[in-house]
Parts: sequence; structure tokens; C-alpha cells
Amino acid sequence: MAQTATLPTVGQELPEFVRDTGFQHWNRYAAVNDEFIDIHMDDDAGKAAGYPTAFGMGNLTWAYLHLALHEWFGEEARISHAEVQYRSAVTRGTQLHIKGIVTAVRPGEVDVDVWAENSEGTRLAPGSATVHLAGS
Amino acid sequence: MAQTATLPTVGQELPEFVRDTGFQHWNRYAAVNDEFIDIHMDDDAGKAAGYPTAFGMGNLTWAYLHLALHEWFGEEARISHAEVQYRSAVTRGTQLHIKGIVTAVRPGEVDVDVWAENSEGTRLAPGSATVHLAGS
Amino acid sequence: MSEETYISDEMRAIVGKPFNEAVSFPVSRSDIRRWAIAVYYPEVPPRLYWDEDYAKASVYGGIVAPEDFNPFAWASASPGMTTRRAGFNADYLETTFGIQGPGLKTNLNAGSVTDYGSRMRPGDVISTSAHVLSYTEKSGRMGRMLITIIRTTWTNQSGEMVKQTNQTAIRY
Amino acid sequence: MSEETYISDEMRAIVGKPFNEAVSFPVSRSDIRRWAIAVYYPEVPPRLYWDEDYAKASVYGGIVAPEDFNPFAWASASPGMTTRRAGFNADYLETTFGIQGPGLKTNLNAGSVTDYGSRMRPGDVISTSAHVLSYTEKSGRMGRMLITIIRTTWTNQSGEMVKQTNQTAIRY
Repeated sequence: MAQTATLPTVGQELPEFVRDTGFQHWNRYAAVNDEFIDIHMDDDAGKAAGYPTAFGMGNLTWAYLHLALHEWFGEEARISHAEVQYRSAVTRGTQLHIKGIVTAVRPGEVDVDVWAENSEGTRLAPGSATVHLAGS
Repeated sequence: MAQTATLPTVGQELPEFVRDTGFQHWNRYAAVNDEFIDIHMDDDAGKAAGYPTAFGMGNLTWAYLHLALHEWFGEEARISHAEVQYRSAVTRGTQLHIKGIVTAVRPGEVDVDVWAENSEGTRLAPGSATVHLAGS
Repeated sequence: MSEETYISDEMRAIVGKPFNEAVSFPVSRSDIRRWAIAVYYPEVPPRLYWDEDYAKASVYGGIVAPEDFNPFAWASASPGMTTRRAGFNADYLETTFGIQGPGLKTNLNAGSVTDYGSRMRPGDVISTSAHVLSYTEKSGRMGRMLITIIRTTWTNQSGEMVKQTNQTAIRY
Repeated sequence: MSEETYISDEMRAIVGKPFNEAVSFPVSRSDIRRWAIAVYYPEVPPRLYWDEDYAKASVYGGIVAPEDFNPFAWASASPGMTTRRAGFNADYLETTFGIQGPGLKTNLNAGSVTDYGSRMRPGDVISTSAHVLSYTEKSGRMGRMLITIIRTTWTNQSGEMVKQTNQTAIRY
């Protein structure tokens, strides 16, 4: 996996990482995390809970934030801290855009804001992370 | 698991084995068999294929026939041959009744008809099997 | 032989030729345990499939997999990791051989006939090979139908037959 | 302190007390491989998660699990196999302690804060323990809400911290 060729700088925007969403994604995640919950696999259950469709797992958004961090900083980068708030449901068909911006740079280590937003630019899950860069 | 206390006899009806069906069952089966196919996890896809809902995997009905055979003849019984025809889809909410009847008895071995039917008594998946009885 | 047929000369030529050859990753206890949980859901699966102490005392002398367990699910050691296919191609079989299929819309799994040999166990490495046993045609409710029987054989690392399945697909 | 509260004396008494203690089955290569396939879908996952030769040459010296991998999925060695829970109980936490919960209808996973330590690897046996860090209340759009923070710590067989998570649940 590619690593940033140059050192990150504060304010740097990281390339967005995009994922479609739906039962193909959610049921594979349920498969490995044993998260077989009706609201995640049945539109009727999603509607009963007040949403227009079934919706994705917060834990899967969490996974995507980690994928993006490795996409940006390489597979040998070490994520030492990560946090997220789940603000809005990822309903069926939402395209997730995982975006990031560097907020601090220390020797061998960066802080980033990392979040998932929909195609309308609404932040569904804001978060942040600290990453130790590989080889440092 | 209980084994039949007495030797099976030709014509003997075996106790039915019942399973509800739906996404809880199908998505767990998809999880282990990597069978993430839209017609099995999305009512819209089932409808597009001409069915009233999503429907279950033939392979899962196959699994249930095997479960029933071990329920009847014990977990140490050896299934040497099994066959099935998938005649009708197992749509969402169908209750499956796995039934069996002994068709032949040889020393240490039985042939059975084993099938899945719905609550209306329609055979959705007729099959048969040869089972070597444990300890023989 | 009728003039109209779905079965081309190219298709006749692949009958008996191996395809879908694969070697599994070693079967793990976790794979067997999860398989059993899934097919027994909502019941607790028998200990034979997840409790080594229990299984040791059984005639099997250790954990075995359910007969219908699939060691090729998710990924196989050979061929290696591939992207997931999106959608379904009813001509999948012919496409595998690089020939043109009949281009029919619907492909149904009509059933299977299976002989079982050795049970699969944790650590087993299973090899598989398939071939087309026959292409035939038949007229039914849906008009002319193409019936394909595919024979798949699984063998364990000791060369023992694990299972042999004739699977029937109906296309129309 | 307001007269009206969701937080009973019984609930206050469980703060800090361990629950959900569990020991995983050994992490298998298959579990890691499937996890990676699932979260990277539809892309092919990085070789680090499934190709031992590749992983050996990396700084990790072998296959590691993704940070967010869950070794307790499906079943754990201790407590053993249980039946699957059907439906969802918003008072799950209090029920675990045998006390009465607030009986609220909705329970949302509001987010988490995680520190990571040692990476998980094939063969690892992970232990977990959780406790309630705090119960607080807040007024919001949905009226009075109960906010529960649960801290969960995972430790590997060498006693190294694998991760520590503070997870926030909102009930109303």
C-alpha cells in the first residue's frame, strides 16, 4: 500500500476514500462480527425503528475510518488512538466518503480529524486519530 | 443427541424437524458459505426475480436435511449418500418441516425418503439418503 | 437431433474437461464451529463440532465438520484471493472455459446427488475439481430448457474421497 | 440531584464492577482473512492479513489482525456456546447484573474512544473484561437521556494490552 511520500503538514487534506453501502457490505460485516441485527438486514425493521430503510453498523463505519488511515499513512503505520461519534444512520444506498485532515504533526506521529460524510456533505460520523508513522 | 432406541422399520415415519426461515437464518448461512446473493438478502431482488420476497438458499435446505438425519439416527450415524431436488423457493416466513420415512432396512444401514415441506404440506424439496447406523 | 439447440459444438467439447480446480486453506476449528452455529441456528450446535474434549471421546476421536461443510468459502489457497463477483452470470460455466454460453437469463440450482467418503477435520486441506458430466435439453413449462450436470469431487490431503456431487442446473 | 432520575441506587452500585468477562478461542488465520475480506469488500484486502510470506517480510514479521478485529464474534471459549439472543433488550447491561434497568425503549451506540496496544495475531488468546465507567443524564431533543460509558479492556495471552475502549450508549 502506498505511503505518503512526504511528511504530512498541519491542515493537509487527505484523499477521500469512498464506499457504497448496502446489504452486500452489511451482511459480510455481520458475517465476521456476528452482528445479525434486524435493523441492519431488513428494511421493514429499519422502518419500524423510524428510518427509511435498514441501516449500516456503526462498527463498519469504524472499520472504514481505520482503512482510510492505512490508505493515507501505509499499512505499517500504527494507529495508537482513534475515536468516533455516530451522529446519523447510514441508510441503504448512502455513499460514504471518508475524509481526513492533518491537525498536528509531531516527530514520527500525526493527529488527524477523520470522518464519514454522505454525498451531500453531511458528517455522519466525525472522529479523530493519532497515528505513528512507519519507520519512525 | 438421542439415537433411535430400536431398529428402524420400513414405513416408519420419523419425527418432524421444524425450522422457521428468514434473514436471521439466511444471513448466518451466507456468512459461513460466502453465499451473499441479492435474491437471498433483499426482498426487492426476490421480487425482481418473480417471487413475493427474498428466498432461502437451496444449500441451507440441504443442511437441514442432514441435521434431521442426525436427529433421527444419532450424531455418530454416517450419511453415505444423499440427494435432493429443489422444486419451490423457500420464501420469507415459510416454516420448513423436515420429514422422513424409512424406505429400506439392511444390516446396519437404512434408506430414507427425507424432504422439506411448508406448513400447507407442499413438498418444496424432496430427497433421499442412505445412512449407516452407528456401532454397526 | 433437433435443428434448434442451446448446445453448441464448443459446449460439447468441454464435457469431461476439468475446471474450478482449487485447494482450500487448512480447515480451521473456527470455520467448523461457525458453520455449525449457522446451520443449527437458533439451536446450540452439537458439541462434536466445537468441543474437542467431547469429540475426542466420540467414535470420530476429535472434532469433525458437518458433512455439508464448505472449506472453499470466502477464499481458497489456490487460486488465491480474488475480487468478489458483483451480480450473477448465467453463463458462468462457459465463461470459465472462454467459450460462448447459451445466453439464457435464468439459472436454477435444481438439486444434487452426493456420495460422502471421509469426514473433514481441522487441519485438512481439501482439493476440488469439477467437470461437466452432461448437457441435455428438455421442454417444460418454461419452454426449451438446458440441463447441465456438473460433477465435483473433493479429496483430502491423504488422497481420500471426501465427497462427490452431481449438481443439476436448469437454464431457460 | 434531581428527584427524577433513571439512575437507581442499584445502578450506581454496579459502577466499576466487572462484567462481560470472556476468553476467546485462539484467533485463527481464517478469522483474520475473512474479517479483512468483509471490511475491504469489494476490494481485495491487503496481503498483510492473509499472505504469510508477504507478512513475514513486513515490520510485523507475520500476519496480524486489523486493529478493529473482534476475536469474540460467534462464540468464545469462556463462557462457552450459548443460544443466540433473539431481539434486543435495551436493559441488557443491568439484566447482566441481575438488577432492574431504566426500561427505556431506545439504545444507541453513540461512539467510542479507543487506545490500541499490541496487534492481535493468529494463535492469540484474548481476554476481555468490561465495567461501567459512568452513568450520567442529560436533556436533549428526545427528552431526558441516560448516558452510559462502558470501558472494555482486551489483553493477550502475554498480558499485553491489546485495546481499551470507552463506548458511549445513549438510552431514551
